[in-house]
Amino acid sequence: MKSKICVTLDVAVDSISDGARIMFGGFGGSGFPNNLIQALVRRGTKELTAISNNCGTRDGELSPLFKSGQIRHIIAAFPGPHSFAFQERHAAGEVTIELVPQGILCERMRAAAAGLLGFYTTVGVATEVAAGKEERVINGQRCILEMPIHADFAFIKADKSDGLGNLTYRLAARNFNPIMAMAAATTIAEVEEVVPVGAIDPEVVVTPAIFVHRVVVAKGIRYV
Amino acid sequence: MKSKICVTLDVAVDSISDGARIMFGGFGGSGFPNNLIQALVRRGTKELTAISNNCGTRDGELSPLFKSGQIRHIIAAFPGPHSFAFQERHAAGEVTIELVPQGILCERMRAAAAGLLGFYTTVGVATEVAAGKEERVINGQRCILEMPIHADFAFIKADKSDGLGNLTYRLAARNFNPIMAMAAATTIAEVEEVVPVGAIDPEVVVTPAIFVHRVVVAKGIRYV
Amino acid sequence: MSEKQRLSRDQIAARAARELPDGAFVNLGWGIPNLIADHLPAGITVYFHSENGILGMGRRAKPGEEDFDLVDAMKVPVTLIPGASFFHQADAHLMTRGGHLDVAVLGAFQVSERGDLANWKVPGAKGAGAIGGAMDIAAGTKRVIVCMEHTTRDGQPKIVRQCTYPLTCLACVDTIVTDLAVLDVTERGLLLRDLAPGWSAAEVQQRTGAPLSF
Amino acid sequence: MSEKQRLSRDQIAARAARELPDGAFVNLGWGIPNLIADHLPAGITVYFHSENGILGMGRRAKPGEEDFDLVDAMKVPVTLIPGASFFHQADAHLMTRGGHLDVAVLGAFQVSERGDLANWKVPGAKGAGAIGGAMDIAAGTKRVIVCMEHTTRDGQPKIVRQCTYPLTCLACVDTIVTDLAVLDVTERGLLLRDLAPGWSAAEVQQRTGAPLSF
Repeated sequence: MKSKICVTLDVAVDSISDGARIMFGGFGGSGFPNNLIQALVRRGTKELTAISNNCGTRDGELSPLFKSGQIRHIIAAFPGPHSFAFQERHAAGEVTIELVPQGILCERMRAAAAGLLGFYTTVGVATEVAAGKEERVINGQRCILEMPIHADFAFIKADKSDGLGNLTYRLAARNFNPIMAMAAATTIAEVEEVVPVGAIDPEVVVTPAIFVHRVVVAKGIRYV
Repeated sequence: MKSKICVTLDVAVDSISDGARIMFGGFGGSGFPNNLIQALVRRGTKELTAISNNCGTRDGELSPLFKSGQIRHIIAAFPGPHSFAFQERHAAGEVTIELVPQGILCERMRAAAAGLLGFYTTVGVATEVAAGKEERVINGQRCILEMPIHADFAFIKADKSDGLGNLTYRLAARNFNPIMAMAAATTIAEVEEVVPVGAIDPEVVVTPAIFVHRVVVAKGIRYV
Repeated sequence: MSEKQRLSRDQIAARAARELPDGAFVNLGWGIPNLIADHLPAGITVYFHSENGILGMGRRAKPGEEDFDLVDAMKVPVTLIPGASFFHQADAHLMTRGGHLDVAVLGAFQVSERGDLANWKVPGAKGAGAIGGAMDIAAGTKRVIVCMEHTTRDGQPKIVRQCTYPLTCLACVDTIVTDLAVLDVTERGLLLRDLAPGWSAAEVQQRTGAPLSF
Repeated sequence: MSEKQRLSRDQIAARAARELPDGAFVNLGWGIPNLIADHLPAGITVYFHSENGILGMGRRAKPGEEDFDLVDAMKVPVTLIPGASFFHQADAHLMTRGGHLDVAVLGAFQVSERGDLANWKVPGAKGAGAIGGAMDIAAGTKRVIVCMEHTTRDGQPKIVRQCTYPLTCLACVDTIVTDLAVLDVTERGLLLRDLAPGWSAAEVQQRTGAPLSF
């Protein structure tokens, strides 16, 4: 049985091709796979579609991938006030964005994870978000049809992994990571520590190993 | 702040009226709220709609409510080979059933919990389950529209509760219980033990207190 | 003639805090709402929710006790109160959209007399805009309270018959707490429920873009 | 002339077990599939999934070690292997429907040459029927293997051009393991991949209700 543990960050991202769709976990400075992002900058993969809550901080999170021009399109809920690298590329027309309400972003990823083909929600009705979407009335409520968001890869940040890829998270660093792990075809987790198989209580596993395909140990980097 | 802890099982079910829709947790003999079911038999509430994976064992789980004639309609995935009380009432035309694929049963309850108005799935296409449901093709795949399942109450079985209603479960007794707790308007949990607020690690809470409205301590009863 | 004294941002937050029932599960948005946690009346416990997957946030972390894996939706390090829990972002929004939160307090650019909310984008502003969790929270929460100044800096009413700013959600606002008044959105329009000290109903009506009942 | 020896139920299970790759996540259905866990080839680790929220089930519990909160989907007390995890039923079926399981092995009444599966209801039978998790598992799993006897007790083929029993799922079966043969469902119809000892392709074709290629 092939081990999921990668010896380096560069090995962890070595199969990512130009044009890939990649989910990136993290929220509020916590739970971002910053080491994997740096490895992807080194790899230089282009024409990426990114799916993430926001579009980077001044220097960190997704910003290096915008600076390097590797991201072509992003699906996000809240670009963020200091996402200058994104803002510049976006203003120049080099990057396009689909802005999605945050809960709907989660739900569309979960729909992909759960094999659903679409769902109806009242969120976004009569707003710019509804543009171009099918609208109907169900039980007297106006609602719009939202489609799943699939991805080739998820880059996530967890706290501990066992040798099989069962994951736990630290405090609110959990955020988008478990949902993205479930939604993507291939999930790559950077973790603080790998523990022996059996060392994580089956009742406290947050992301079961079935959702995790590669694991690499790297000390978390944090950007303000 | 009103306490959620009920002094008796009878108090825990005292607001349930005739015609109520009630979800009942449990699977494979584990995680059934058997004490609450007995309290509901004592209360005698009639014309119930039950939502549960199966329809009772020879003597336990939902069977007492079928024997007493309190359930009028049930939504279930797998009635079960020993659900004789149900089978008798059903054959006599006194109980109707909607049979739902098990994962779709979960997903329809989750849709109710998450405020979604419906979702498309390939599950059940071209089967008896699709009868009367809207069908369409999305991305070349035939799919049907499934609607949320709401309930007035969920009867669930957990292991520990803190004084606020944060819950943990034992092993595979988790099953349907967390989903039903999220889906119902009022969730009533029977638990083995109530521990002080703060005694459950926030990272290992499975059902956050926001989903739990009443808690009652009762030693689990199990039926083969 | 100079304007009369209006409530400060902290005073607006304190007034809004009095709307929160004991034991409530509450989400606080950007701006004035984020000040509310510091103004809870004594003896009241509120379980604050954050979109990144926290229930039961306590006060902000003091210098030296920050843990940057324990931050609120504004990226501010916080603490927990006993009975807190963590969950993932999809469950956090199952709570918002699914109607599990008792109250959300949000900031706003405009609110219409029917409770339409505009709070995510200024018309004509550069950039992509920023929705965040507001649309899910506004659409789903049982009771939505808006906290804002009653008028814009140049004196234009922010409470209007019809929003001209890009909408966040239709008919979602239940109560508006401003530096001048507390208004409820009812089936018969806006009801003036409370006044800031020294202000009359007529004066508030004058600064409101929709008719008020009293 | 008496029929030749067919594989026993345990032998069918053992043959199907050889189809499971090392490290696979696998769901086993009622009937013959449920015997597979006892017939895994040496050196192979498989993570068995149960709809009630378990990954990593091990062997059945021995008398005295049963924990009735640790049961499989057939209500049988089981054990765990290292690396197991628990989750709720909706996440268990997110795994089935969402295509996360590598293999599901299911029982069947009928399978069509296009891989349509009928395994939940006998036509004309009394009662409500029993779907359980089969429809989600069949619809979503990457590879679906059916284990069954090749013919009914009265010798009718269970592998047919078109199912006459109520359907579970269209075009979901990839491989059929029976007491006579192993067949793959391909774009060009059924392909005979393996034969039980002593059986010829012609004999298997004779007992099959749809054309086989070799």
